[in-house]
Amino acid sequence: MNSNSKETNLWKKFLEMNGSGVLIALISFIILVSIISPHITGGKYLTWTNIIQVFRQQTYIGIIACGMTFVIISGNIDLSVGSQLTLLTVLCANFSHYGNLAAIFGTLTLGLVLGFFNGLFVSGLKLNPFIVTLGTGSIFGALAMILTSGFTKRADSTLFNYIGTGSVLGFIPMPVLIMLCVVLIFAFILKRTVFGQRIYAIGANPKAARYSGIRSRAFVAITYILSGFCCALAAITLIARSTSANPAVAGGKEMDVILSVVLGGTSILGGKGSIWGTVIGFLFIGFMSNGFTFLNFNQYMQWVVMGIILVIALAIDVYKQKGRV
Amino acid sequence: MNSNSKETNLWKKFLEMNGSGVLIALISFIILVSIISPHITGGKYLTWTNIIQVFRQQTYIGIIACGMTFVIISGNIDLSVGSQLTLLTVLCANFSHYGNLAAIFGTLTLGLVLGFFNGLFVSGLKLNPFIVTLGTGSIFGALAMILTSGFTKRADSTLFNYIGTGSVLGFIPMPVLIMLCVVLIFAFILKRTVFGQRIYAIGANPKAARYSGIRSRAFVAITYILSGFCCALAAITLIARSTSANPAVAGGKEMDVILSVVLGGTSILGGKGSIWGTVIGFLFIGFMSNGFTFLNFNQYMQWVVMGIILVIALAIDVYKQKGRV
Amino acid sequence: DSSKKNTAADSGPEKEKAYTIGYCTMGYSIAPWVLFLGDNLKAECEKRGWKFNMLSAEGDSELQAEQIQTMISKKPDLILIFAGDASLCVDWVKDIDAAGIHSVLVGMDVKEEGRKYATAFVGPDQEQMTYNVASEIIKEYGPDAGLTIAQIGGVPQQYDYIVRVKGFNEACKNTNYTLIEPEWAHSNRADAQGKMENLLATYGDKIDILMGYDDDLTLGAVAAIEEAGLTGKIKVYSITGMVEALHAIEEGRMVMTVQNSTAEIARVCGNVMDKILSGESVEYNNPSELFYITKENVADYKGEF
Amino acid sequence: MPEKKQPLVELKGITKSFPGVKALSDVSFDIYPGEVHALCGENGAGKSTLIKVMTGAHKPDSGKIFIDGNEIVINSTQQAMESGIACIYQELSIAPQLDVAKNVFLGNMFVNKAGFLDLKKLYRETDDILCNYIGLKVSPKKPAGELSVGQQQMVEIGRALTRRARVIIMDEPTSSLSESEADTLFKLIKMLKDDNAAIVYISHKLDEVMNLADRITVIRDGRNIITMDTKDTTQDELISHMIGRTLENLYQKVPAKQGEKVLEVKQLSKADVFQNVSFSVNKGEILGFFGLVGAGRSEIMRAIFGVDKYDAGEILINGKKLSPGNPACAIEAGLGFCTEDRKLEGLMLRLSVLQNMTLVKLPAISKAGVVNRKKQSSLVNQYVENISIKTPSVHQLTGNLSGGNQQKVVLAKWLMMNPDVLIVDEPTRGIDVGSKSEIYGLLGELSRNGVAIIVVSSEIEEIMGICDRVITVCEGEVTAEMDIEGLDCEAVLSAALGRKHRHNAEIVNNTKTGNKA
Ligand SMILES: Nc1ncnc2c1ncn2[C@@H]1O[C@H](COP(=O)(O)OP(=O)(O)OP(=O)(O)O)[C@@H](O)[C@H]1O
Ligand SMILES: Nc1ncnc2c1ncn2[C@@H]1O[C@H](COP(=O)(O)OP(=O)(O)OP(=O)(O)O)[C@@H](O)[C@H]1O
Ligand SMILES: [Mg+2]
Ligand SMILES: [Mg+2]
Repeated sequence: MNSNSKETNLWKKFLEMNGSGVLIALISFIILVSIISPHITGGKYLTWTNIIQVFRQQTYIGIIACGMTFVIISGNIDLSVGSQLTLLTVLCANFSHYGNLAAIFGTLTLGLVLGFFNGLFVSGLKLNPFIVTLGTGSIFGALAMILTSGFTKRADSTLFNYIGTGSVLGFIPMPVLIMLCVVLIFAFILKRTVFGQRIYAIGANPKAARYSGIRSRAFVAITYILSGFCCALAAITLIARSTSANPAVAGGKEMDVILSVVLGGTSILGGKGSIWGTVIGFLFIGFMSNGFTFLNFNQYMQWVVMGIILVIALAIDVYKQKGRV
Repeated sequence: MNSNSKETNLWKKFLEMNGSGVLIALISFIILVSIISPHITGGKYLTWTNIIQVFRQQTYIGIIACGMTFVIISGNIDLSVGSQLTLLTVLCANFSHYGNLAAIFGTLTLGLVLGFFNGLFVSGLKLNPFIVTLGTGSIFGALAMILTSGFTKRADSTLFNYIGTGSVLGFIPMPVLIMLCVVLIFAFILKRTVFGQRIYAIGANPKAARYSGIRSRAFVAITYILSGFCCALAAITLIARSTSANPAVAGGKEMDVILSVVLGGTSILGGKGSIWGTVIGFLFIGFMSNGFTFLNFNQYMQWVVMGIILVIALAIDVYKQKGRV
Repeated sequence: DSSKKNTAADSGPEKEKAYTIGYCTMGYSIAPWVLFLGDNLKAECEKRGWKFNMLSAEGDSELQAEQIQTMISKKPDLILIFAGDASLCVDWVKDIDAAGIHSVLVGMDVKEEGRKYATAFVGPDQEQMTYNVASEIIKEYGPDAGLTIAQIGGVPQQYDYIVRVKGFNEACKNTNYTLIEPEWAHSNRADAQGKMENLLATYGDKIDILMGYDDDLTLGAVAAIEEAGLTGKIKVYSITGMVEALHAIEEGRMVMTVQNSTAEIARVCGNVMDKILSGESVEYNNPSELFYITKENVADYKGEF
Repeated sequence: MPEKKQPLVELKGITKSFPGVKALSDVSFDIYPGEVHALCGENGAGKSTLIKVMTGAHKPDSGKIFIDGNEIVINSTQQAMESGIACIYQELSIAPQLDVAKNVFLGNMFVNKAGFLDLKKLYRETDDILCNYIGLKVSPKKPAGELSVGQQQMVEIGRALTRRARVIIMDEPTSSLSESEADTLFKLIKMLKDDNAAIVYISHKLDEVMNLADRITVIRDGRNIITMDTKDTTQDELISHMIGRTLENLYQKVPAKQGEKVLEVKQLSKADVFQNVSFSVNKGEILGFFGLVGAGRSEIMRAIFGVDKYDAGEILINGKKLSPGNPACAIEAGLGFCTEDRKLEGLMLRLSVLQNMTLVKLPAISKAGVVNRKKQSSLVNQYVENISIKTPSVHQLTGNLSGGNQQKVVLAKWLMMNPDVLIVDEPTRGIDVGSKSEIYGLLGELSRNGVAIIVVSSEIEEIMGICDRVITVCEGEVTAEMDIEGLDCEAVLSAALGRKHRHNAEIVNNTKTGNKA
């Protein structure tokens, strides 16, 4: 219908994309840091090692954020992921003493179980997801503390070492590879499968979804189970990396996860969002905190600058939409 | 239309009330604790002193929760209240050295200013309230740190002593009185003024509100300003009580506040809720933590039990609604 | 074993080399004590003309693990660690060792198995500190006094609080004391006051001793005790050594606080670093002095904050 | 006569674009006091956009607005309201959690001397408006979300009345109303006109337009086509201006072969809503359900499809019992249900046309759970073509389509499902005449392919034009069941008003007149 050239079209498409405002802010930030940082700390920001390092640091947040994206798109929330991660790392460390398989399958299974509980409460009993996952989070966190009495558990396994420190093709660390797989698979599920499409429908209008014959309750329960699964996977990569589990490891991480998802343009009200946006979201957080180190910002400065950048990123998102009208 | 007796009608009304499920859970908990606690710790739970004590402990959460109720009913969220409270207690402590009036009016004014910033971003620039208030929270928190360099600041004022420890009629502590005033005034504003009604309308259907000529943006901004004002008031009662402020004082308190509001039956999606519900919500949290002391539960047990009670309270809420159908 | 690391000895003729010291701390702005520790360490370094690079994990040990890696990649001459977790720290010192860099632990020792990778430890251990306070109490009242002890801490998941509680409870093991479950006030003095109120409502004057795991919070509890008219009846012990706490001791509202002076730690640490960087060998354990402040000696001390 | 006076509102050269769509280009429009000026055009012609420019809901890209001859810039709906412009928008804007009274006076609350809400007055005035003006019999304290669509529309009419505006814009106010409610509205319009108010009236029900309007403006593809006096024109001429061609016959019924019973409903009851509803439909048959607003037709269909529960009765599809309360099962059994409230129950406004349309069809066009995107888009494109959905692309968000086009998307979703039984509730609500005939054509084609179709409609012509049989419902009870052939409208209407007929078409035909309630 319109006769614009292909380039402006692509640019338009990019602007319409979820989270592109945040991406613009992120890229500007990266460019800025790589110009300034040599003068301040002498650090070279834009090196392959550093970039890969940011990816690796964000591995576990990233994996959980993928699961959370499903939960949020379906119009719900999972505030228990921090505690789930904590409990699962602790369990994984315990299991690791019985061998690799026990550790990996045990953790994944229990992740599914934790997710199942959340799903049961939210979609089976129809309880308010905000409060219920706060409640289950409280329980999971307590279990982790009880299991460890607050102390760090050491894991014991050689496979873990490989997952934690091995790399593929010599330059992609295993945890990053795992994260990329999760990203690709989840993006595929979300965009290309009946399940994914229906998750959107449920989040966009639960009533209309029901009237279209979608078994919303089952689907919502599945998103929570996926979220639990992602926490388990994240727990494994985390244990593999630090070979120990600390019961305070993930307190408050749910906010990082939710921030990643929402920054990526996923609507907290459901029905809108994408895995790609989420990727931008968690990379944004990762590159920020990494960049601040290169600028030798103190913590206060970091907080202030982070706050300002968040506001700017959002403003870009809004402005770019206005620009289109 | 129905010919039930007056009593069952009242009961029905009670059940329909926001947060009545939580109230039932709370009352059951209180009864249970007062029966059990003498056998465990010998403590007498249901005394006037203890009840008033819980009210006093929840003063600052309660005041902020009243402001938050407005924000949430209008369909938004304010994640910066924890940091606002921190910053304002710090500022209040600073101001106190210039006299009572300076402290009180300075703090309240700055509370309005902080709220205004949130309002400006959320409703003026139309930025995502979740992320923006996370961002401003980050900035406010950093400012508190910068102002104190991390130290506890002592307040200096005699009036504060009166606000903090004085009592009216000999048995209602000043902070509780202040909170009760806020509750009454806010409940009145919400239910009986044009402003309150418009807040509901905006939250229930922003488009309809706009089409009806409601200046949504101005009203939303006002809810944030009110939220800032409440934080200031809370800061004053907090300082009055502990005569000192440290920059970690209220980290994470936003979750307590939001939990209070949502527990009280206010919909996180907006358009529905009440101050009374919120009162039930923050009393619930207060009586829980107080009751746990009487039972000599350790922290982990507290978390587990808290989680279970939350789930039960919600289940009661849902069940009671099913009962009606 | 420290000879293999790049110290001044390898760097040749430059005598007045500006060393770069990396400092990885579990927190800087989250509490005054860590802040002072950071500032005092910085002052020690800058006094010597060295560069001081700090990374703070603000209470997040996973983040601290990442920051250790970041710090290693910047190749400082020496890395100071105030660890958020003694167990996780094992891996960190291992990695630092593998990178050929010296590591010095400050204020929190690494777990047994990590000590062979670290160069030195400076300061008293957090666990030791509260153990000592409990020992003082036992010395004062005897192990059969049948005391009822209430406890107030900060953040229940935070490692330093956990070990403080552990140290105290450990020391009380062989007594007939009743330890009430600790209450947690999350850095909020008003909350601490509330928690103490709850304890008093429950146990009344059955409580003989209050052990506070941070002066800032202890002072909130002291306010509650005052309000209940139990000042002097309930003996208050605490750690940190805040100025306000010293006043409280003077006025008899508290019995004792332990000052774990950051200036003292930094001073000892400075000496240790001097030795390491000039290639000398050092002891692994470098204790810094703890000050037990009571009414008798309170006039001799000044709080840091 | 209006011509001599100054126009109350005048729009000149209004242009407005949305991404990918030029909704209005150089459109002019004026309205005089005491006249009804109708605005006609196909779905997506730009009618709603034009009036939203007038009410300040949209900002025009260019063009001028004059009120009382003075040029003004309207920046907000508030400002338009202060200038005396009120509007009943096409998409219902009800705050569902608030009660009826608060919805009627939304943004326009009463305060007492002290400046606080005057709730007594609020409920008193609402009662007054509901009873005396719009004839809506519901409690002012009922949450508006619990009203039927028609009732909500009446609430909106009430809201516009409370404004005491000089210009009242009505964008398809009767789309969910049946004749008697609409008549109430027409009386209201006359009254307002006598008060010298100006009315802008948009409707796809052209006989309404011909009866009410003093002047008619036609727009097509966002351009002015013509403005004419109603008395100088005919409905056919109007149609040809609207769609650019003539339309021979809206209802072209090609009889389909009827087969065996597919759906049978036995003694279905739900307390206070409907009682003892029994009927059946055959393969290839089109069965009409007629009644007044709130008669309970929608409720019956919702119970059958399983979105609502019922108390007693039985539903059989192809002889098999359908488990109650589960729409997913109903769909699996071969039942489709196009709901009447497109916004709340039919559409995901934040999802694309493509996603909305294929939601039900997804399992059929996927393999191992993976959607075949080629099939998906070709299917969607086919329907976009067939019922001429006006959209810049199939990826457009449905929320950005015009009202009528949204309705077509919902219809397409169910048409492409290929059900055994298809229930359509007010299927042509807000759809223009041209598209109506296309949709009737499609429904006819489906029935010829053996689908049994139930059409719930408040438009008697629609029922008479496309159905084989009609069932009338009044206050939750079936009052008559009649064959369409040889039937006249009066019989259906009187049955719908509750004058009981025996469930037998022959008797109905014999007792056409003289029935008493
Ligand atoms: N918010 C929007 N964003 C994008 N396009 C829009 C938006 N609103 C309207 N349009 C487009 O503008 C055109 C005109 O729409 P409008 O709603 O004015 O039509 P209409 O004449 O009222 O049709 P209908 O009879 O179906 O209500 C349509 O093509 C529609 O898709
Ligand atoms: N969600 C609801 N909750 C409560 N009552 C409802 C609800 N929806 C409809 N009703 C009531 O049920 C009655 C029947 O409404 P229904 O929608 O079935 O009527 P209808 O014949 O289809 O009329 P309409 O043309 O208005 O849809 C109405 O009086 C309405 O008030
Ligand atoms: Mg329209
Ligand atoms: Mg209907």
